[in-house]
Amino acid sequence: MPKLTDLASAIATHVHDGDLLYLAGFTHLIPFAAGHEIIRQGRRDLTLARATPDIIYDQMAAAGCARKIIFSYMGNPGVGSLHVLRRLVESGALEWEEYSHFGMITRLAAAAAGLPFLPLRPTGAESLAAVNPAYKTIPDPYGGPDVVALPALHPDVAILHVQRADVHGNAHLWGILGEQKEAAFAARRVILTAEEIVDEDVIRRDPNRTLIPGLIVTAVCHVPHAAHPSYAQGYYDRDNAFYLEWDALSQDEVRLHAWLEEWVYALPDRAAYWAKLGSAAHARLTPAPRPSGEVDYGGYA
Amino acid sequence: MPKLTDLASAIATHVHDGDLLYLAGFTHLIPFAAGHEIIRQGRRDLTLARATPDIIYDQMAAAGCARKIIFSYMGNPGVGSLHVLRRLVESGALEWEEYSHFGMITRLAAAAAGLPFLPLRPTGAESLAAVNPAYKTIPDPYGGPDVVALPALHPDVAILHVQRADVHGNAHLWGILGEQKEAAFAARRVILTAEEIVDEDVIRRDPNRTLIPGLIVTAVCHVPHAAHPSYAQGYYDRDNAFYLEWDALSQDEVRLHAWLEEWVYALPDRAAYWAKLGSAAHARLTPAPRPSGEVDYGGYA
Amino acid sequence: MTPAPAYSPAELMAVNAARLLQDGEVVFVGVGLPNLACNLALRTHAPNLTLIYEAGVIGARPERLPLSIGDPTLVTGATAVTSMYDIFALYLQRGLVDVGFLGGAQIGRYGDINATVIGDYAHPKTRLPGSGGSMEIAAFAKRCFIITPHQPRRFPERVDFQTSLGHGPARRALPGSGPQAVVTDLGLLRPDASGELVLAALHPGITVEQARAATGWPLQIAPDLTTTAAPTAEELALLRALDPDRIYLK
Amino acid sequence: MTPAPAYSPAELMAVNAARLLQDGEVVFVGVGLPNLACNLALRTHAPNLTLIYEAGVIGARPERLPLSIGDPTLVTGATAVTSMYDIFALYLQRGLVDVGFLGGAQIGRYGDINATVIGDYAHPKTRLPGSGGSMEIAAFAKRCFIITPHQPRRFPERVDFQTSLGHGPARRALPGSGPQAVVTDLGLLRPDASGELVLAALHPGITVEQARAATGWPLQIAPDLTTTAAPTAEELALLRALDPDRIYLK
Repeated sequence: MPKLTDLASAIATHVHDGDLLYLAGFTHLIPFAAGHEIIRQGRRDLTLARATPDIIYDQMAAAGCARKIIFSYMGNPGVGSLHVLRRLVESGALEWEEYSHFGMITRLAAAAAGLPFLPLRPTGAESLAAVNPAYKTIPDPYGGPDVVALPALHPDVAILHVQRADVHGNAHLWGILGEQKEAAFAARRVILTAEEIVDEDVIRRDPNRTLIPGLIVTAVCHVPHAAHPSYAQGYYDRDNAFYLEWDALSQDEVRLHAWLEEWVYALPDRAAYWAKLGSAAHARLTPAPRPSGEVDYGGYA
Repeated sequence: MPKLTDLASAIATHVHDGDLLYLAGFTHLIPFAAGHEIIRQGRRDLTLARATPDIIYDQMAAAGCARKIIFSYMGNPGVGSLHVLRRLVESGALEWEEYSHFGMITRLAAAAAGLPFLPLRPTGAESLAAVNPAYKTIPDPYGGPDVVALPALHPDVAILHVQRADVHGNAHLWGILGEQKEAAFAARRVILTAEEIVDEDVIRRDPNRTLIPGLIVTAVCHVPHAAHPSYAQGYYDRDNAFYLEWDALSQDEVRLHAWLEEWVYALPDRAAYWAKLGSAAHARLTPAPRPSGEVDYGGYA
Repeated sequence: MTPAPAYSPAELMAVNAARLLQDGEVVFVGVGLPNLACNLALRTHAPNLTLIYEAGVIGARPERLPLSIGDPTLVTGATAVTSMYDIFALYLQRGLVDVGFLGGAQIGRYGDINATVIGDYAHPKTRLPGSGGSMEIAAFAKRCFIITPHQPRRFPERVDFQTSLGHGPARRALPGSGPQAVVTDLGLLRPDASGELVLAALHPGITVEQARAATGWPLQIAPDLTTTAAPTAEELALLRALDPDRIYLK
Repeated sequence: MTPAPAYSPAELMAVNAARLLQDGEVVFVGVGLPNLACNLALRTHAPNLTLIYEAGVIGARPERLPLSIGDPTLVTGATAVTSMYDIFALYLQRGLVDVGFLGGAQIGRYGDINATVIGDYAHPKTRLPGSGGSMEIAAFAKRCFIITPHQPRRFPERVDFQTSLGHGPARRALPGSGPQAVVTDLGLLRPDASGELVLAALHPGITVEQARAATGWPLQIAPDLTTTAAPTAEELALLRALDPDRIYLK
């Protein structure tokens, strides 16, 4: 069944106040356009889960969407702090729940597999376990040393940006895959934004490239450039200049809210955002071609 | 470090009497050439583990290589019984240890992840658990229903056939992936046979296609057609006629040993085997081209 | 009135199995009759079925009839291919599969299935292939269907080994509802409230006595026993086009 | 004799970190100085290093210096890209990683690292980004190296929060041997038999007193205290070519 819709409708229908959201992607393919649409639609009391909150959760928290954050690395990668989240945590205005990367991803992997928990070998998490009761120690039934357990994390909604998908939500991804698959299978509802909506045949020509099957997808939306200032491998570059700019901007409440007004609230959608960025930015972010080469699946009639 | 060697040397060096072997592949890419080389070199007392023993373990057992089999489906897929293994089990001449598919693969997944065990939700395995003490029931530390645990399975050697690899053992696979990745990461030593040895650049043009990284590979061997009568997606078809023929042949001890003599012992290597199959078989097994199409990774300088 | 078309027992079973599938469902498919039944349903009343093959293939579009579950024709042109661990964990255990097909040498009175051994496990009279994925299909698929010829040796009161669980007390620990229909060449068995397989439908021209004689326990008759509709000419034509060499429809 | 070339503290640390790597090792790399150190080692004495980035990239060949660990330049031309779960489970936890690099706001007397919080956890004075992958790198990599400037506030006797374990009693439960060297701009600290970080080497021109003054506990001196060799002209040239804009070497 075709699941193609526009992003505003998908967010309006499937993202509710109080939901636990997981906007997936490790540095790569971060769904900024969906985050901005959630801000525009004024969602409140969200629990925002992400291994690496990145700038998108800083922005959503600044806009007042968040009640709680679940994370394992709350930094601006390669730059420093996420100042909005840091201020809110330091002031006690935001609840938080914290893991290491492996712990966070293990929670998603357990949920994706339909398991109540998954074990890890001990990682020296004693300090974190003292402040986070989700960490449990359980015996190895085969007589080895104890292992650590972490419980499944089931987001109400996972949002993924993908390079290309068909109208059924079958999606090809390449480049850094982060926790995309685990987050999608863990969630109750899955929203995709895609650089390109392609004919089903493009997907079917390379079925091993399909990381997300349409059968778990609730809605798929055609939103080119949805990841900026994050990136889409082969489509556009990470805008490192913006990540550096955010460091200063986000420390100044006046500039921060002016930025949200200008780049989120005042714009109807991602097309307007991308147009506003301007052709110099488009050119600066355009990579050179590096084709993958092909493989042959063979016809067996 | 280049790990390229010939198959006879790889087997001689890395496969020892008494080893636990895992020849990987679910129907696809079954490493028949390696199995035949193990027969030729007269290995004994092997424990042969495979979710689906397929014809290759029937042949290795017929040649006297096996002391024990670990499996989850001991059939000739789409045909019926594996008659050699069945006779040996029925007569008490072969030890066996049995799982369901999910149980078997879970054991490899645990080993691949460096864990002592992994949980499954209950699968109704009571009858199997009564005869296989590896099945354990453990509590869910989060208060849900009990789960089942299965212990890591670490093969001494995993053998995989792959479509293409570089001299370091970095390998691209496509088509059915079965338990290839889990078996390789679970094992202490990994031997690859490859349809093609390609320039490192072919691998690096599509890094998401790399299922097996060279860093876990012990030896890589250039052995075209190594999977016949199994198949290599895009290279040659599954020889269903042979799977049907084996059903009759393997029920007749005289024909069985004549077959081993003619097709294994009397031949020096896989090139001779493939030549002996003849051009009519080669033509019959050749698929039509079905190229995957390309993706663009982008150049970021 | 045109005369009812002639059909083989296998065709009869495939058609009746196809009719059990509902549009939009996710089906875990085996080779043989289940594969034919699913592909028939796709071409008739259930165009939005998603077919998942145990080998890790989703949305296959085979150009030929596959002999094995791992045939390359299932891969080329499929929607997705994933690993065996993912198929069992992320699809089956996660609860994404609506319907699974099961088979076995013995089906017991309460729907237990034996695909493992005839006789004693440690000293087998006949060693069968074993579970493969059928244990977890029976555990995790929301419901299961069995397709099998109706013969007394296939329907003993108790199976020699429980490869896949039916409707005994242990079923409560499993998320799936277990075997909901057994499609035979005589009719359909379904579990009653106690979980016992009872005769729910007879195929045209088959009698209750024939079904009772072919069952290894005193077969109960459902109060609403029905007669199945004969395969239509359209169903048979579509089915035969799927297996032109009559490999499974013989 | 040519005069020793001039170098910055960052260059000094990167060169000394590079020298700690042995050819053929598998190294878990972070951005910044660890990335530069690994790439320098690749180009000098350790051409067979395998570099793994936390983002899931193996054998990267970046055409530019990456700002973040997830930069697209790490992907294009790499040997393999895998998921985050696989990187942590199949590589780190499985024991495939020889060397990991760690950093943090505080390094304690026994090698504990704090990257989480200054002050009380529940009422933070300064909230830091947190563990990321550093907890499991410290747990699972066979040995770890730390690169950090030598300042008293960075070397307190006890850290405010143990993000990554050093050489306390809990280390016994972990397969990795923990921090085996701390490379600073004054010299190298190494754990003694008790696990306490002691001064093992001084960089040319640095005194024991300078190191002691920059450390928050009474710094012990290793009996075999050595002096590191100054960066060679070749090392510096290669290093500067890796960071021509001096983003990390400033």
